[in-house]
Amino acid sequence: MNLDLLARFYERMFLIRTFEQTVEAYFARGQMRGTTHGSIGQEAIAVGVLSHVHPDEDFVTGTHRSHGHFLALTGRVFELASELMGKKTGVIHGRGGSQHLAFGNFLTNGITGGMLPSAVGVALAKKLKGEPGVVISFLGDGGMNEGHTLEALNLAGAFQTPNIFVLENNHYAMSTVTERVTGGTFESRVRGFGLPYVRHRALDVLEIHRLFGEIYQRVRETRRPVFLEFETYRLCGHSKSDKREYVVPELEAYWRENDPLLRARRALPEETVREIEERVRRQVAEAFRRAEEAPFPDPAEELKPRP
Amino acid sequence: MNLDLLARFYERMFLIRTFEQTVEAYFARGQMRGTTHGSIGQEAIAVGVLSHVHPDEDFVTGTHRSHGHFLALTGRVFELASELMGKKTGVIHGRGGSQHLAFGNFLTNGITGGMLPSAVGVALAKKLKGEPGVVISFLGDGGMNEGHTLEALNLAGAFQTPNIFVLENNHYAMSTVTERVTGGTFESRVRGFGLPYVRHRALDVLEIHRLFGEIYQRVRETRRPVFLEFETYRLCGHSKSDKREYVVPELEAYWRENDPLLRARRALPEETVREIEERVRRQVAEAFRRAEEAPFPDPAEELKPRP
Amino acid sequence: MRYIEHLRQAIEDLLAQDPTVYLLGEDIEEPYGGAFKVTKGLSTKFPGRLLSMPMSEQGYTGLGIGMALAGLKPIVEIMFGDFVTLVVDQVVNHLAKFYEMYDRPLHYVLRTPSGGYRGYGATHSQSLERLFLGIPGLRVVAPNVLSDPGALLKTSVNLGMPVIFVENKLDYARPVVTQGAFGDLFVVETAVADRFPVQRLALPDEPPEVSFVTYGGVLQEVIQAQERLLYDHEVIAETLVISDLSHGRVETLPLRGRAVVVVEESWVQFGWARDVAYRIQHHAGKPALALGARDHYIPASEPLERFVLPTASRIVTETLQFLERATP
Amino acid sequence: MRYIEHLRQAIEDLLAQDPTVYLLGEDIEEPYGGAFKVTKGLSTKFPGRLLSMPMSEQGYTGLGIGMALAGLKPIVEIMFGDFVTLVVDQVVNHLAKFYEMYDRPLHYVLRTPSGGYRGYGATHSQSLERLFLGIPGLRVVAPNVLSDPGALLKTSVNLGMPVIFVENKLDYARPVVTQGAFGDLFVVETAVADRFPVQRLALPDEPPEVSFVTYGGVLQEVIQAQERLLYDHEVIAETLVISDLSHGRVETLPLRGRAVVVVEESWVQFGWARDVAYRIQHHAGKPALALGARDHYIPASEPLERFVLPTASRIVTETLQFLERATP
Ligand SMILES: Cc1ncc(C[n+]2csc(CCOP(=O)(O)OP(=O)(O)O)c2C)c(N)n1
Ligand SMILES: Cc1ncc(C[n+]2csc(CCOP(=O)(O)OP(=O)(O)O)c2C)c(N)n1
Ligand SMILES: [Mg+2]
Ligand SMILES: [Mg+2]
Repeated sequence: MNLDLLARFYERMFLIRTFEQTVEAYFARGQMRGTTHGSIGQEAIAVGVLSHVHPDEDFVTGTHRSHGHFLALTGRVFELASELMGKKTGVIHGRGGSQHLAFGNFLTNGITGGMLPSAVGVALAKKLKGEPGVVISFLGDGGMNEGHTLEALNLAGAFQTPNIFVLENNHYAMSTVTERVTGGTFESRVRGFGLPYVRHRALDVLEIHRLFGEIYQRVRETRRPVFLEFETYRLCGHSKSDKREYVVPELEAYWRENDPLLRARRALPEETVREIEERVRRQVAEAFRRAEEAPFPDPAEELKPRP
Repeated sequence: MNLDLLARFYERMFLIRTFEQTVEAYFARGQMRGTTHGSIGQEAIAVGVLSHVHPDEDFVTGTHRSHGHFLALTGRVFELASELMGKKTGVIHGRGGSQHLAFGNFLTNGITGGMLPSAVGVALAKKLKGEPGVVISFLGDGGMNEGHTLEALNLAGAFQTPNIFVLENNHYAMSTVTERVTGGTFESRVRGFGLPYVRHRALDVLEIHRLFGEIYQRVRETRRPVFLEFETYRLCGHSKSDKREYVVPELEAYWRENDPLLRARRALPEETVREIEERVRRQVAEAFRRAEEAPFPDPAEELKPRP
Repeated sequence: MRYIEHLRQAIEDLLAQDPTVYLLGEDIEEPYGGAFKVTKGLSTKFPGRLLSMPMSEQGYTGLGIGMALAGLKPIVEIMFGDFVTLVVDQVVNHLAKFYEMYDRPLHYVLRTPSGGYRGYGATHSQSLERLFLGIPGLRVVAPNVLSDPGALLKTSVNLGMPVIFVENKLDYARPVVTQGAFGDLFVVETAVADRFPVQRLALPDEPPEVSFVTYGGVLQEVIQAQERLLYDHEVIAETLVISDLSHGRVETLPLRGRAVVVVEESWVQFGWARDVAYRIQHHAGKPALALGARDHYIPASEPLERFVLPTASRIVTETLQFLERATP
Repeated sequence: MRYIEHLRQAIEDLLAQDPTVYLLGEDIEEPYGGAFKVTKGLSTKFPGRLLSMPMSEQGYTGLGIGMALAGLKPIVEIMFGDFVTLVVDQVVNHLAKFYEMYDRPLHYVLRTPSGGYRGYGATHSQSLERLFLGIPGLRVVAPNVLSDPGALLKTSVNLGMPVIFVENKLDYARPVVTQGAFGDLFVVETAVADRFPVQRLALPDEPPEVSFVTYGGVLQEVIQAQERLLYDHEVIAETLVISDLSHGRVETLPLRGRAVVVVEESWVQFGWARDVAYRIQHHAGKPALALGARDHYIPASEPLERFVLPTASRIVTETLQFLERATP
């Protein structure tokens, strides 16, 4: 096992979790407006997958639940905290909020699955222009039943674009157990759109990193799409106000026990863990403090009259 | 072979073809307004499938190309000709035209695949109310890539509704060879929505009748959906103005040779064929003549002020 | 009783009294009871009558259309009004057409919570009922805190014509007052008695100089403007709040002000307010100003959001300017 | 040159001069060249630049958005304007938001043929560009037979802001006249010089009593009305035809009539015309009437369709009545 790599990944995972917990605390104290979707429990996917990205060449699309993706990609805690507080120092100056992030080649939006047609378009553009790089798109199990998602999969299959679809199947869409409202299997329908399909239980960040690395290389070379389903679990509420009364006890128990963050933690020397956690806690606290003090944006600057 | 049944089916198929040819002639002479989509070559499916329907119990949804479905179901040539001419004696008094028909439990619309969510809803209502009957829905290969179609298939799979989806795969969407813009296979994606899938090459109307009869009984009994794909072919233009420059020569040759209408015709005694064709030609000519003479609808009667 | 309780009670009554009523939507069953808790508790009381849907707005909007064609009365919930963008085809090219072209009485209500001022950002704050205004065969209805949301919902379900029923997220928690005293100052009365009434909020005795016309959740900002106009500027205003957005006969509204300000939460350009103002000018012959959101997406950050959406203070300022311009 | 030839030539120029321009749509390649033949011949001349799409309007509208995000200039064709119902979410919640909220210059044109009077029935005759009017971050542009459709398309493709480009099915076959004599009677001139100009059709010398304001294909009915008013009623009219529907500054239109009649093909309630009329009344201080389709789906049968859609004869009648009412 590569302990250095694991320590690096653990630090990023712990950063995400600490960030999400801090956000929960802010909301609980009424210090944040709007809404938020945390990614506690799913950090290993964001970190393992996005460790491979070439930010200038590749393009990444996120979802409504993309704090983790953003932090895995950029590490910019202060900008994200600022964005959630609606501050001028935010990722897009507070214009977007938790669900609407844009940073270089990374975009998210609040319509579940709605980014996927664009993601295929970016990949098609790469193909047409003969540019390198791939498009990595996160999506949820719930979003798998949306028409735009299914149409996007068909387009990727028909035009054989360099897309990697990363399904974070955490079993729930909000409170709905997705399986109960879904016909058939994701595997068969994905294959039915002409995409190769891989499934993996997302327990081990190094394993995720290794697996995704293979797929990433393959898509970079073949310029053809792959669909990758991660079994995962959200160990927090869907959004700020969710009491989680709907959880399936067996699922909950399994994933509490197999939290990928704790697994990574257990594999590292205690000393390393302590150092990392202290550093990250300081970093996050500091970032939120600075964000609190940052100014609000000025409408006159952010919102220009129409052309 | 049941010659009586075949003669009956042949008569209906020949009625549809004669109707479509007459419509083509009217358009060519500039005697009809609007547009029209003929079903020449596909008559055996309409006739074989709809020979089973109980008009009061079952529900049927058509497409933009539903003259054949309507005639197979009702035999009402005069009303359909009137509808196409915009006459008061039309199926819905000329309000709808070729693509917008409604007659009892039979509805069509001009948005390809757009009727399918409704079709699942009617079937769900039957299930909820404990009523007998099934819902039979026609769709095209092109329409298989629309989001609403795919969402409807998922809903039918998830709620296990008594739907029979009848895909008339004539290989083209307008001028597009559907296969070239479609990822994967219809079979795999349909199964991926939790629906059993059956494929059949639609050459023989008696065989279609037999096969559909089995499926029909099964769905009536199990109250669960089935998806049935017919390989077929359109031996006419997509719409009134189509010069058919896009046809794939091998497909064209195969289906010219295997026109199901001619196959049925060859299997019948010459005398029977002559009698049927004469009768049908008279019937159609008479219906169009009467439709020409029929009055136009009155806006004051058809379009009431809003409530 | 709060707005949400009126709605919940009405849905409960409908389910209890009419076995053909069904609810469709995402997460509407227990233990969630809907993203805004409107259906909380109901799936336990009425097993099988609330159908939790997959994330498939087009699909289940159409599913409801089929149920309506089969004689049921579906109430379909779209979780946020912003997502009606996904169902425009099913509603405009199917539901509305079946109703009028195929001449089928359809009982169909599409409920959706709309509106901003909450920092939810660009795809969770819009008032997109505008997409359905003016489409033949559809009725757009919006309750408010002066009109009983439950009664409006019952009327909509039994109308026999498809209804887009626009609720407001912030109104859910507010109390509803349909007659009598409202706060210390104002009185509520029915200005136009109708299945979808027009309610008036006014001072008990004094005749108003200006009439506000509005609908839905932005009423809150209008009421504040009405107060500030009185206290800070000694301008007396009344407010008429409309619940039938598409078919309400604004031509004959009993307007008592000499000038009219029509306020909507959505973008003012090509919106509801300008249409209403146009009709008031033509038919009542009174000068009418339309106010609404500025021409920008709705940002998340509070000062930006409040710059874009109409606020009490902007309503006050623009009303005063308008009164000056419109002085005879 | 006919309207369709202007468009085809412009697309050809764009493809030839700018390698980032791509066309997406159903059946746009040879031998079909598009349902209305706008792209006829182009896929042979520019291999790989026209991408025939599956029937998947949501999907490929979004595909184009991604291409635009990646710096290309897609021109997306939706075969009939009625089907834009399917892409409202991609356009409103994605394209428009990316452009303004994410502050990305996007070159994106969605072309679609609109309009009725052809007996195609309820789902193939609508003018649904109204769905996009007033949505921030979108521009709605419509050519007409007095404004060069090709020039407008080129401007739209290079604007850096998403454009919904609404063509008219019946206009395709009509000749375009942008300056000088139009028929025996009228003269065309540019009333407002702009990237998206306003064109005027008028008698050469006589000042008009009434000004029509309109856009797109219904101009045909307006011109007929203009003729009949002159011949049958001795009323002189001019017509101003707008090409920038969403952003055109109608507040400052050089209107020469004492009264204004705004005509659109779509349903008059909550439509473009009433918004324009509202603004003209407020800013130009002239009485302005809005006319459009009646409140019904568009039927196939000719007498029914012509009852619903605005016709020259209805325009004449209502204009005369309005002039009478609006006489000072
Ligand atoms: C089109 C659309 N429908 C509904 C919602 C409301 N909503 C936000 S997240 C969510 C559940 C998403 O489930 P999934 O796709 O599995 O992602 P997860 O939340 O589990 O990460 C819902 C219903 C939305 N944002 N967009
Ligand atoms: C949503 C939508 N997109 C496009 C069209 C235009 N159109 C009508 S029929 C057709 C092709 C349909 O192909 P298919 O589904 O295979 O049916 P077929 O015509 O072969 O019977 C197209 C593109 C439409 N009517 N509706
Ligand atoms: Mg999920
Ligand atoms: Mg086909």
